[in-house]
Amino acid sequence: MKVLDVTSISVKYGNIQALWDISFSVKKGQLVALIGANGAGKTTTLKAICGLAPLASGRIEHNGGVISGWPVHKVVDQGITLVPEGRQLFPKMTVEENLLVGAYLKRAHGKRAQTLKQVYSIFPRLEERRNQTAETLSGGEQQMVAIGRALMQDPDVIMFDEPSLGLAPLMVREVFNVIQELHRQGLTIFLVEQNVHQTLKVTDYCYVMENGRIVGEGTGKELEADQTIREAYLGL
Amino acid sequence: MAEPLLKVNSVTKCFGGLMAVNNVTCQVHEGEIVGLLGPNGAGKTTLFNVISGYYAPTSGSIVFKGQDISGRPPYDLAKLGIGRTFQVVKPFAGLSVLENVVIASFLRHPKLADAEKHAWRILETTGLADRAGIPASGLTLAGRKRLEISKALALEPSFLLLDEVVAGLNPTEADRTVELILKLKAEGMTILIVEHIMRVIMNISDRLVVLNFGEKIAEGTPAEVAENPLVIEAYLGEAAA
Amino acid sequence: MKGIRIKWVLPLVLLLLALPLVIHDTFFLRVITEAIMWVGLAIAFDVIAGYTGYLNFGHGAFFGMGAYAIGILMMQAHLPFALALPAGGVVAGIAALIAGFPTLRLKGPYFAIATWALSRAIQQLALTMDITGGPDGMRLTAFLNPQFFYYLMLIVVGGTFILLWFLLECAPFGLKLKAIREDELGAKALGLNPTKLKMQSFILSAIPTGILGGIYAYWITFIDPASTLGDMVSDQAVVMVVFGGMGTLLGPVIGALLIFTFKTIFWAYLSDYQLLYLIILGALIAISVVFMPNGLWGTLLSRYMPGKRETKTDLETEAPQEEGK
Amino acid sequence: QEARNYFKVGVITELSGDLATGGNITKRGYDLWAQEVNAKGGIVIKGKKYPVKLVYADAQSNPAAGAAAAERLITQENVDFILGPYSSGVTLAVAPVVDKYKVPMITGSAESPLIWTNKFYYTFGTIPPINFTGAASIKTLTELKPAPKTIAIIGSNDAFSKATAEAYKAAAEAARLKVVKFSIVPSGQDMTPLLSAIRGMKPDVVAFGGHDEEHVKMVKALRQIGYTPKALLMHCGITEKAFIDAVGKDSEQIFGTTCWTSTANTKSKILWPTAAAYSAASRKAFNNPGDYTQGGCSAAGIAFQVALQKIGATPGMSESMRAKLIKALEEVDVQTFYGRVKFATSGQYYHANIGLTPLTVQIQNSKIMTVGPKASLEAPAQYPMKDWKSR
Amino acid sequence: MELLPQALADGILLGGIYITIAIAFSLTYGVMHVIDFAVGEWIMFGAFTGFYLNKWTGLDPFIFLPVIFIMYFVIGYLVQPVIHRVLSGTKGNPFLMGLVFTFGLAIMFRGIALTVFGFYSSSIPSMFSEGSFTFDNYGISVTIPTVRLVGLVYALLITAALHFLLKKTNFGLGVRALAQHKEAAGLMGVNSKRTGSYVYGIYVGISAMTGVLLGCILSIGAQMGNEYTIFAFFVVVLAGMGYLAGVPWAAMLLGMVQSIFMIYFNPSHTLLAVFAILYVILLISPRGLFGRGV
Ligand SMILES: Nc1ncnc2c1ncn2[C@@H]1O[C@H](COP(=O)(O)OP(=O)(O)OP(=O)(O)O)[C@@H](O)[C@H]1O
Ligand SMILES: Nc1ncnc2c1ncn2[C@@H]1O[C@H](COP(=O)(O)OP(=O)(O)OP(=O)(O)O)[C@@H](O)[C@H]1O
Ligand SMILES: [Mg+2]
Ligand SMILES: [Mg+2]
Repeated sequence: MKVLDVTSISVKYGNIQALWDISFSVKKGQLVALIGANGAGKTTTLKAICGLAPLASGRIEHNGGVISGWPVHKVVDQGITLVPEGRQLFPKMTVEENLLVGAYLKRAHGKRAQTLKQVYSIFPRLEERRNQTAETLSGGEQQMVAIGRALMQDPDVIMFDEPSLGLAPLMVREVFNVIQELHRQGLTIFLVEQNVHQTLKVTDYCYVMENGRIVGEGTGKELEADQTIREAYLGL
Repeated sequence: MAEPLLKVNSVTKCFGGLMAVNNVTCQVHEGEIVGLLGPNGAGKTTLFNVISGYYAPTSGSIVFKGQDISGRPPYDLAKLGIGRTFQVVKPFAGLSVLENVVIASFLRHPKLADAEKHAWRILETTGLADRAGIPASGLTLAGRKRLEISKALALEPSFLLLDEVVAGLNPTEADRTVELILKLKAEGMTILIVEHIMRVIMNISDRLVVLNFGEKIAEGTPAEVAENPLVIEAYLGEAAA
Repeated sequence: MKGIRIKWVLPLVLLLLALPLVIHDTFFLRVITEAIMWVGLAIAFDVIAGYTGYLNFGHGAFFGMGAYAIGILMMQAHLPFALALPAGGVVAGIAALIAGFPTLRLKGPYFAIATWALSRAIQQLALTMDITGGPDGMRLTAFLNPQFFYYLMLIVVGGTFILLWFLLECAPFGLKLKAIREDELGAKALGLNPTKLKMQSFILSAIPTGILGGIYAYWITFIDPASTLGDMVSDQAVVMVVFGGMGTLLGPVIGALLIFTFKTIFWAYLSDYQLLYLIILGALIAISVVFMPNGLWGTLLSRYMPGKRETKTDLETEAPQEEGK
Repeated sequence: QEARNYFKVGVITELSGDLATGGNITKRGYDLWAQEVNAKGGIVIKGKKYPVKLVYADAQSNPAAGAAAAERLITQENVDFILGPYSSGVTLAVAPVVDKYKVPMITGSAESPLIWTNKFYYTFGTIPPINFTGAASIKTLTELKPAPKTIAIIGSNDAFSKATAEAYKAAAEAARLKVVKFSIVPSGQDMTPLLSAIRGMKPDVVAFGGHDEEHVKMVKALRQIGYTPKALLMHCGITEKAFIDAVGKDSEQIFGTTCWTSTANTKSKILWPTAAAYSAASRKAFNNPGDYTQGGCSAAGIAFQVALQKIGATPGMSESMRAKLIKALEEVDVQTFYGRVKFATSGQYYHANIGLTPLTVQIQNSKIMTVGPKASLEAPAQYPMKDWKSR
Repeated sequence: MELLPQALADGILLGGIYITIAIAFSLTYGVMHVIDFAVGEWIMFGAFTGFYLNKWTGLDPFIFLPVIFIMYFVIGYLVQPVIHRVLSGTKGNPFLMGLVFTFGLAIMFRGIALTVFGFYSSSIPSMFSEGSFTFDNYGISVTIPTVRLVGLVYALLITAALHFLLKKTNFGLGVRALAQHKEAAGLMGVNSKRTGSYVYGIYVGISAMTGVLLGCILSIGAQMGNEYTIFAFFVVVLAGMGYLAGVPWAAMLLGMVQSIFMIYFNPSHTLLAVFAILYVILLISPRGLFGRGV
């Protein structure tokens, strides 16, 4: 069953067209990745799904219902969650407040005490720092808060935009571990990454993007085997 | 051995109670590429800020070309030949790519026409010439990172501080940047670089300095450092090396 | 490009120079004189606000200080106008130096409000001092020669415009100021000294403003704290510059001329609808901001010469933490 | 000069800006005069009637705009003469312009001493300067029984209010009233703390120079801190209906300084025979009995009228005719509904109206009653003032 | 010295008035990052609404406070989308544009008020304007006007209510998130437009109620707004822009300075002192008294 179904969407920033007619889908419980060069349009794709970038054309469906054209808060209310590029925490709020904002919506509000506990059990580090303001955390800790905050939303699909960016190797591994763990627990995950090696290892399925178009797809293994894709897009 | 180009003498930098950099001593020699490693929040960027004059050290001193430069403002250091990039790239968003680089060129070329000529040359080296006319805000992340390097290069520095200029780039892009760095080294530039991507840092650095919680925990050639148990524990993790 | 410019500029200059010889209507001449004054105030304001990015809500204080300097020098020290006038500029320049030293460290709204508070304090000072005449103000000897004031205003404002054109559009200085506007911390790494550049631009903005204040005082013959040190000059300058287009030189000129013309026509020929004037002016400002955020000139530029000059476009908000603060 | 069969009269006043309240009162005064003249067919010059037509120019409470207005009215509208601004500041900027073009101007309102000491040849005023009127009220107060001994004086820091306070102070010192406090305060501020301090000194009289809004604040502040001086003296602003409406019963027994009230005992052969008649006309036109600023403005028109008739000037006056008009104005000495109009021709009141008798008034049962000097008395002064609480 | 207790009391009461002017203003700045030049005009409109309601019904103006709040809440709610549009513009400098936009609004509102209400000053009568409490013991004598005390209580109530709203409710959590990072708040499901409208509505509603209070304590007039705008700026900057908890302290400081200065120094220099203090504090602590402004 398709949790996310994207049909020939285009996005423009003023005169610049960032996405050209792209289509793809994510099935329930899958970990799907989107990779590609810088400026290929990966972030734009995620934003388009969330309603942060208006569509010039095309359609996006979630569990069979159309969500394109919706404002971001409504999309999020459907259980679609984005862990944005650059973390985007609330800098003056404490770690715990940041997490609680995650449970702002009704769908998550009721069980927030319970989810909070879960998040803390995944990231014990955050429990230690619960009363520290977000801006004073190290990069890796901030990334944990961002992920934790997304989990607080009780998501159906969780989308990551370069979660390993700027993290130390140890942290990168930890983040990937968490993603895989979430995957194991049955969450649907859509991952945008530059860390191609590691990404291809963990995904069920993968799309390759270039200049605003999808130029290749397949399972991790297939892509790693495909010589043209290796050379042209993965720099392997 | 010749007198090092840059000497960091027991530098400490505190923010309130937090010791972001704690009694760090290290050196960079002429023509060398030194990599600065460490977990997130180890104090790398802070040390960069101290060296480039954004912070005065709480204690200790920075000696550049035999001159004590601790506490001197960044614009003076730029004149002395220290160029730097920022981890969070901040181009002059409303200005064109060319204008961004022209501004940096004024340091050595005070006339507008000369500065423009110089800026074009730099943009050609860094591969941004075809985007010279667009506003800097229209660049992709890779473009911005390259613009960041272009601006630092336009200062014609003898010493370059690069803060995560490869992070966020895909492998192809990253390789191009590495090429550029190596080319600069071949031209005699001295470089201090922060980067988390092992593939990059291990390959280009002559020497590595590793920080953890503000303190220096290791120093040496990439091979030495990669073996260092402290570094493995704090930074690389078991599976590495 | 240059050739076309001269084709346009030369006749304009000749026209302006010949105007008083052709037109003997002194009211009309007065209106044009005042329009020129506002052009001068607007472009001077734009140096610090538009180019450097520091919204100075105390611009009027420089104007008032220039006016009072001339009033005091002429009426108490009995200096001739020709000697007193440069002193007006000097006083404003020194005031900018003293005021700028601490205030230019402030950012955004804090700078705007600190400068505004300072200008209020100066107004209160003038209200309570003896040498200024307190609330009664000060009367200067009347020298009511319309041609004299027209040419004086034209020369000062024309000179300011040429100077600013050269400094801001042809020399590195303008680009450096814009660098400060866009990112002060980043600019430091590129060898720019923001403190010095901001101070230079503040003083550059203050001096012509002070001189214009001086001319105003001698021209109107009466100054008092309410009219010369009030919010009027700052308010008008903001409106004119924003309406015309910030960070350009022609924008404020266009803004000043249009707003002033509108105001004058309304005032002179539709004075029965005075209150409507406030309503229309307010609505005009609000609407123009909604539909022309780059100002009239900025909008025209981006429409008809796309790519020629885009003022600040959308830069996505980057990570919240600022580096090296 | 263009030939016209009507007088074109320039009106420069503050129709907008901070001083618009006063400016619009002056406008009413000028309007009422023009209405009345035109209702009678116009000004009779050598048997022929010439109506008047007012041309307005808003000075926006700004001297520069005032000067521009004068220039426009004179050079573009070719007005015969000018009725002047409300405030002294604008008048001071307009006066040199009318001097330059040699066009006579009478202001019906500006009463800062500064205008007259500058000795502008072409500028006149129907309201005497405040230092001329202020003393009279202090005198009335000192004659009350039991005579007040101490006074606290506050002035708002604008040109007019400060001059008022200073005038009260000079008069009080001359009358041997002890000035326990003399303070100038920034305009528009809450004066409660200062009044609290003054309450501690228990002065018999509190005198205040300020504008309409400040009058309201003053009364309310005194009431709130529960301090009732034996006498509270303010300026002419209290004679405005709006003031009494605003503070209601708290306006009772407040003293004011003025030169005219709607019940003043005046007799005239020109336009309105009495103050009451004027007041009735004003009520009809504006639903407001008019105060002394408005009256002064109407009287300014009458002064012109009289002088014009005297020299037989017809519309479209030449420069020499206007010079004659100045001479004629200097010789005007006429009884109007406003009282006697007679301009000084020398000294510190140069060209100000010194024909009037300053009056002390008191609000009694929401009416403005003249309580001094004796010759104009309508009712005895109520003194000391009734406590705020027992009203 | 015997005046000191009274001076302090007057200062606190005056401070209460400044709290009412500034607190909601600070909230909108914190959330929407707009310096609303029309704050004084909202106060003025509220004051006149109270004035006329009192005149027509003869009831005490304090009874109308909830009505006025709701009325102006709706108005603010409807105006906000336009401001939102200006602030989220992609061209020019949105911060500045927001400022200039509200500046235009303020001028327009003043014009409308002058046309509709005329030039005269007036006052709103209330049952509270009558009495005062006097404390006279131990050689200390202090008079506290009832209406000003009511003003102080109102100020504290509003402050407490806003504090509760922001810190204890889910809505408040959303508001604070919105204040710090608009896009991220959107990703958490905060409807930025609607929340912004609520906040602006609350601010306009509170300002309008404040107008009624000021009309009871001081005076009302079509041109009264400007003066209050000045004090709103003053307090908010002193407190640190958008830092709500700083507002009461800054307001009290301002009230104290004015009161002490009027009594113990030359009253004509009161405002000079006020502006000089604002200036000096900004120099020492560029983000307000507590360094917590945004
Ligand atoms: N706000 C914007 N205004 C104009 N152009 C934009 C904007 N955001 C993105 N673009 C352009 O759209 C294209 C796609 O950008 P996007 O950020 O989606 O790429 P990406 O694949 O996420 O790149 P990266 O790996 O660098 O994050 C790029 O060419 C970029 O320059
Ligand atoms: N201006 C500041 N005020 C307070 N603390 C700061 C400041 N700047 C940095 N820190 C703290 O100092 C420590 C070191 O930060 P720094 O940015 O130097 O780390 P880093 O090594 O560059 O990390 P990363 O790899 O994530 O960029 C961190 O704990 C950070 O929170
Ligand atoms: Mg991206
Ligand atoms: Mg760093």
